[in-house]
Amino acid sequence: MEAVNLFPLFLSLKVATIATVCALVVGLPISYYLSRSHHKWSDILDSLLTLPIVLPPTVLGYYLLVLLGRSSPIGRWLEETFGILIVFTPTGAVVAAFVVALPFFVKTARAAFASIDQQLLNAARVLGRSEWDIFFTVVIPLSWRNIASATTLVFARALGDFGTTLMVAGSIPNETMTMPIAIYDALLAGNKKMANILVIIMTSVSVVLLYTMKRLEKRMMRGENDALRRH
Amino acid sequence: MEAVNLFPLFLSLKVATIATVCALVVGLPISYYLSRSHHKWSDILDSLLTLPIVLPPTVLGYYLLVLLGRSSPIGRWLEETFGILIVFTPTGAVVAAFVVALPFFVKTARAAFASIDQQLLNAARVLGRSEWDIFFTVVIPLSWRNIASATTLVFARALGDFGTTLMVAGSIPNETMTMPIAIYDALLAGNKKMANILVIIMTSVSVVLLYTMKRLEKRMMRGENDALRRH
Amino acid sequence: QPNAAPSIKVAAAADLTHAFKEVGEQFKNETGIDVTFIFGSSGQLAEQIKQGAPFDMFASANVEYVDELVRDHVALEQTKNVYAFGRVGMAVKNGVAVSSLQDLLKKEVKKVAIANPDHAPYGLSAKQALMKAGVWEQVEPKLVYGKNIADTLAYVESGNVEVAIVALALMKDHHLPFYLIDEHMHEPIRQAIVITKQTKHEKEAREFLAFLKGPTGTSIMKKYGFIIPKEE
Amino acid sequence: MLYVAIKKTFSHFQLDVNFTIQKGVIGILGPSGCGKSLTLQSIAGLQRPDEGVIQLNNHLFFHSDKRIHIPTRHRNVGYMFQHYALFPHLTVYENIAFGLKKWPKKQIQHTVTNMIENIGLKGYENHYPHQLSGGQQQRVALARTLVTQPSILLLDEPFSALDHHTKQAMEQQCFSYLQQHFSGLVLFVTHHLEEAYRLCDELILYDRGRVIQHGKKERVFYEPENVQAANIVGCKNIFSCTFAEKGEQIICYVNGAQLIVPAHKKKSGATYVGIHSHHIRFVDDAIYNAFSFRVIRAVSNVYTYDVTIQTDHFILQASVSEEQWRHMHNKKVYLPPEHLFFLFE
Amino acid sequence: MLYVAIKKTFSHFQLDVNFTIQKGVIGILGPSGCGKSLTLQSIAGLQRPDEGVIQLNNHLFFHSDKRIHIPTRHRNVGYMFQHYALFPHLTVYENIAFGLKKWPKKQIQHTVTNMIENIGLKGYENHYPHQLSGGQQQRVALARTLVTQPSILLLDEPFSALDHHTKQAMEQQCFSYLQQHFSGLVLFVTHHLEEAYRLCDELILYDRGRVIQHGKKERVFYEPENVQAANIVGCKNIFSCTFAEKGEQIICYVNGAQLIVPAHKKKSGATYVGIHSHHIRFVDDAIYNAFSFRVIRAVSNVYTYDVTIQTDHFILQASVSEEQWRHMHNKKVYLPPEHLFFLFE
Ligand SMILES: Nc1ncnc2c1ncn2[C@@H]1O[C@H](COP(=O)(O)OP(=O)(O)OP(=O)(O)O)[C@@H](O)[C@H]1O
Ligand SMILES: Nc1ncnc2c1ncn2[C@@H]1O[C@H](COP(=O)(O)OP(=O)(O)OP(=O)(O)O)[C@@H](O)[C@H]1O
Ligand code: MOO
Ligand SMILES: [Mg+2]
Ligand SMILES: [Mg+2]
Repeated sequence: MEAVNLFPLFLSLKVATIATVCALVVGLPISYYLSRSHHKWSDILDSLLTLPIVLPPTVLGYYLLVLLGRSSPIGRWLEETFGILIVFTPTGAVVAAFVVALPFFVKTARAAFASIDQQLLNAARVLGRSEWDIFFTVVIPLSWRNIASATTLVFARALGDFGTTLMVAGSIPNETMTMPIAIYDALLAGNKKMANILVIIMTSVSVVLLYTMKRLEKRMMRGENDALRRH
Repeated sequence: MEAVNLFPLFLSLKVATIATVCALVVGLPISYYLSRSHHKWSDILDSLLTLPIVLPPTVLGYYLLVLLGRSSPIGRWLEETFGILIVFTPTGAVVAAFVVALPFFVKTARAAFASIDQQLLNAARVLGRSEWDIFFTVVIPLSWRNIASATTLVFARALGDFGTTLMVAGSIPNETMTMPIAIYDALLAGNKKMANILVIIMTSVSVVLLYTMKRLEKRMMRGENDALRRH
Repeated sequence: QPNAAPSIKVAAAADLTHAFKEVGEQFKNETGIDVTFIFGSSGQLAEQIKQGAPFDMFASANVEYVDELVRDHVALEQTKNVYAFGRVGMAVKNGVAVSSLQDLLKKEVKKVAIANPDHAPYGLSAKQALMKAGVWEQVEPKLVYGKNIADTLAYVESGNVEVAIVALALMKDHHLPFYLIDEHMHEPIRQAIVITKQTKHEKEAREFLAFLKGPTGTSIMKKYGFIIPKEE
Repeated sequence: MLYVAIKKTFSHFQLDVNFTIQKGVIGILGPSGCGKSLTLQSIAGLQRPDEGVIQLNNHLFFHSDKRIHIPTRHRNVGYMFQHYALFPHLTVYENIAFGLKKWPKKQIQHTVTNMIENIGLKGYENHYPHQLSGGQQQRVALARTLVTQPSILLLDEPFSALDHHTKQAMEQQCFSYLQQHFSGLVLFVTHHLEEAYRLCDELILYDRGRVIQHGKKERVFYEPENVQAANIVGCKNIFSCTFAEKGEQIICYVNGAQLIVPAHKKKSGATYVGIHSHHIRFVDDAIYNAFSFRVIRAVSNVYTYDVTIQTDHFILQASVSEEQWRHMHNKKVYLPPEHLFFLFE
Repeated sequence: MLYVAIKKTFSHFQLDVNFTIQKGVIGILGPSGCGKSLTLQSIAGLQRPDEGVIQLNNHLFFHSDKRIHIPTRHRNVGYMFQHYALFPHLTVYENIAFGLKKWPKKQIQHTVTNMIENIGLKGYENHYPHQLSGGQQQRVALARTLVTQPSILLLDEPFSALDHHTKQAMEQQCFSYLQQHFSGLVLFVTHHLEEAYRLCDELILYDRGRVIQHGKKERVFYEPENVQAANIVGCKNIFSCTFAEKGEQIICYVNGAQLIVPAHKKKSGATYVGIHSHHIRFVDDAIYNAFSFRVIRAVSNVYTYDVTIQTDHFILQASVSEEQWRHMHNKKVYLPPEHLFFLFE
């Protein structure tokens, strides 16, 4: 039996984790802003944010490549000033996963934020807390369940991204080849057995991870489980 | 200038719509069940449902091909009994989009259901309504906002599916070639101009559609907008 | 990694998946140079190289993509080499009686898979062959298109099409019945290779090129069914 | 007939109650957190007790041994929640009509329109709960419950957030409705003593998850069993005492003072004696139970004065009318024997 | 000093109030839905009025012309919400400590622990709101507000869901706290008349979004301006009347009967006369304002009897003590002139 190269698995986990963290950091303020704003154009922004979902991943990857690539102004600036290369590096894989996963986060989190009891925010305001503070001490904890589910969604989506990562990061073995690409390659190289093994590994790792996240989420919610039930 | 074939656009819209409806019909009960159940294995089921997200779409498509294909027991049975062909037909595209989009629905809807005020369900029970009835008259309307956002998510994901659809439906021009595939083909055939035109069409149609859905959702919520605010 | 063993990255078309792996192993045995292959459809790889992908060489399934890179000044023109011709044939589902293109008209042949002729060179050849055989019109409704040539093979492997027209190079050691299509039925599939401009390993890349065209390389390529062009 | 005998244990709290009621309006009184709502929830089937039996008339709602647990919707109970639990997505009209699903359309319309008029919300049919004030919301909740003609009514502090004026109207309406249309039981949780007294026939007193007294309201009010019960019914004068029988009378010693109590009030084992503040009288003189006093504090209420007075032996809370208040000087405080009662610890 | 002069319009409702208060505890009374909560919300900055001014001491909270609208968190107001608004994700301890963010750790701990003891929830520090009963929740909400030492307290029916016993304790505690630590204003919305009377210095009466009377509590209670105000303060006897002056007295004609009222009570333009039910007396005879009667209905309350009586001219609600009740036969009902008041329509 061939040895199974586990590099893609670890790369995928690393990439997905970083992309998820980025999506949280960027997505939380955006979705909160969107949930509070009632302007028409916040709905337009919302719709625009779904573009990464409706475009074919490879095409999205192509546009990212053109936008951030080494001959693009952004890419050249980054490379010349900081020596940072995005495309065809693990960073590129993170960017791809991030772009692909962010919309899922924003959509879910926005709805969650919008359904928080306004009176609780009022209570916090009266108690002298700033909006910023309220966001972290009331809004986030109260939408914890939804944020957590959005986060697993994002993580899963980042973990599974194929087309965009393939295009932006280049599927270089032991460098930027993530698990989904490795599985695809094995399948198309006619190596079904290897493909199946990799699928099983990917599947079990994901199930275990997502299950753990779910449990953790439950644990962290402690007494809140039915917090909304009142007597 | 080349004429732009709009068949893929209409096919995509049709496929996405049907897949979304199916995801709603199948996903609502599943996610409700999951939100009520506190068994450990309901979390496992939940994690398993995320598999279509973490697996590379082409690989997922390959497994679907094997599972539902013409030489599979299921596929043969369907073909012989009903004359229904799944693979390489628009039906296949629907199946692909459905499988790919369902998990997004279930994840979001589950969290939404779980955060409904238990006391309202109690009130409905006392007023003689069955659980089934309560689901439609209380649960759904109360999680409307989240369900709607889950639905747009699902629709967008179904609209944008590429890898799985390609594999299952076979990209037959004017038959199963959806918009994402058409864009991909144009891009890789070196026809950048056509690709850009198609991307713009796809983008504007999606934005308009999703924006309309958002507005419609708002309209339907009428007074409920800040229903949770109490005096 | 200056102290590490030298290595190069070669972007190669999907049809080369099996053949190049073996070439790469032999090359390493002889020279100690590690070769990493990035397989994909020719079009996709060409696009990535244009955007600055850090590949040292590009092995396309057709020469046009190589010419494009040369035109865009991202590949070294003088290193362009057509080193082999590909062959296509029909991979047939077990139990289906097909051995010629004419057989595709049979009623029991419900679906036929080819790679997308718009951007997969092998798909284009398949189309040309079908046209030349005068069956394109009748077969077209039966066609299913793969994203690249390896995808296409998956359709027949999974039993969803009766026949797939694929690269011979993918069929070595394969269990499915395979019927070659006469090479005059389509324009030659010119497998071209080129060294990219931005490579930092031009020496090693040239070594690989030489190896590929040398006796070991050509014999491996032949083994996989490629036709080696006569030295011009 | 309602028979309740259930137990349910939480980490910090244990409910263990047992009572039977025949008919009428039964009030449940008790300090906050003593299990009143839990009891109602168990009867409605919203909580499942750990063990026990709940039976309404011939209908067995719950029986842990027989593994019977009828679902809420088949119990036909009416329940007013402490926090209204109005459906935020339904209008006033729809909220009220929610429980009438199976009725003919016309009848629903008629009944609901009527009901809305009764609760003084005509014109608000299409308002959503969040557009209503707290009291308006409560009225909708009450209407929603009454309209379904339940076979038992569970009221969890239904009037607590209503203004004085509306409260009286709602009380009146609710109870005239009950008299006309309702032969069933009403279980009525309230914190408002006067309300309980005014509206109920019987009272059940709760303390820390247990029933401590159950009986006719007058009896519960004027002859509480023990100190907790006396507290709950608002008795402010409770003294530790010893006593001795003497013919027709009992002599009771409180902190050195002697109080005469009729012999029929005797309770062996009782160690406290109590009197309601409004039973305390001021007289020129009396042979027994009268003491000179001085006023420590007086708070003016709308109708009465709450006076704290000190005798040589004890401090008393008395509730007096304005007139009595004006003529209190030089009088003695008198504790009428017929209003004294003994209490267990 | 609090100055409020604001307007706000909703589809079915218009708030347009204007009042200034100097100090003390000010009660806001009014029927449900009259805009009491809206007023408090505007003061706290949770609602933005359409126009007007709100100023607390030297601090301008809101001024529509100057475009001033200080954010809530800088107003330093204490607000008890009608529905508690406890944070469901925080424990009792954390809820109470929520407003103390900037204090030193130790002091927070000390203050909060103290507070928890005061509200009788020791041992519940780590409970979540949903594990508490309704009354326990309310106590936590009250504690959370008091602990931040706000410069004005806005209480939106803070005691409405507490049981009798706890309510008195909380009232006591709340107000002894206020006396000791609080020189600021308290605005107190309640539905409970007696509570308002007991706890407030001044009262503001609301009706349909407007202030209809504002003054010292005794005055508001015993000399309501108009019929609505009389209703709000619980006056049950209101009669349409005409009147004529006659020296030191006014003769007032109600349905054929003559009532004598002292001349200083005169209000030109008033068309109604009223008297509180507990001011009605029963006498053997009197020269004026006395009528023979018969009892139509009597309801026994805990402390009093509510009696409905009919004279030849009108129907009266009287609230009498048990003793009076026993000796009512053959007496006449007497309406003391000093307790009669005129009312505008
Ligand atoms: N899910 C739960 N977990 C833990 N304790 C609970 C739970 N539900 C209720 N309790 C406890 O049960 C006790 C009784 O609650 P219940 O709601 O019946 O009180 P109550 O008598 O209605 O009080 P109130 O008059 O304040 O509403 C409370 O002490 C509460 O803390
Ligand atoms: N967002 C809103 N839209 C429409 N009407 C509103 C809104 N908010 C409040 N109102 C109306 O304003 C009026 C006053 O409401 P408010 O909550 O101040 O009443 P309240 O005096 O506090 O009554 P309660 O004593 O019953 O709590 C109500 O009639 C209510 O219907
Ligand atoms: O570029 Mo390919 O090898 O025809 O898919
Ligand atoms: Mg309760
Ligand atoms: Mg209010």
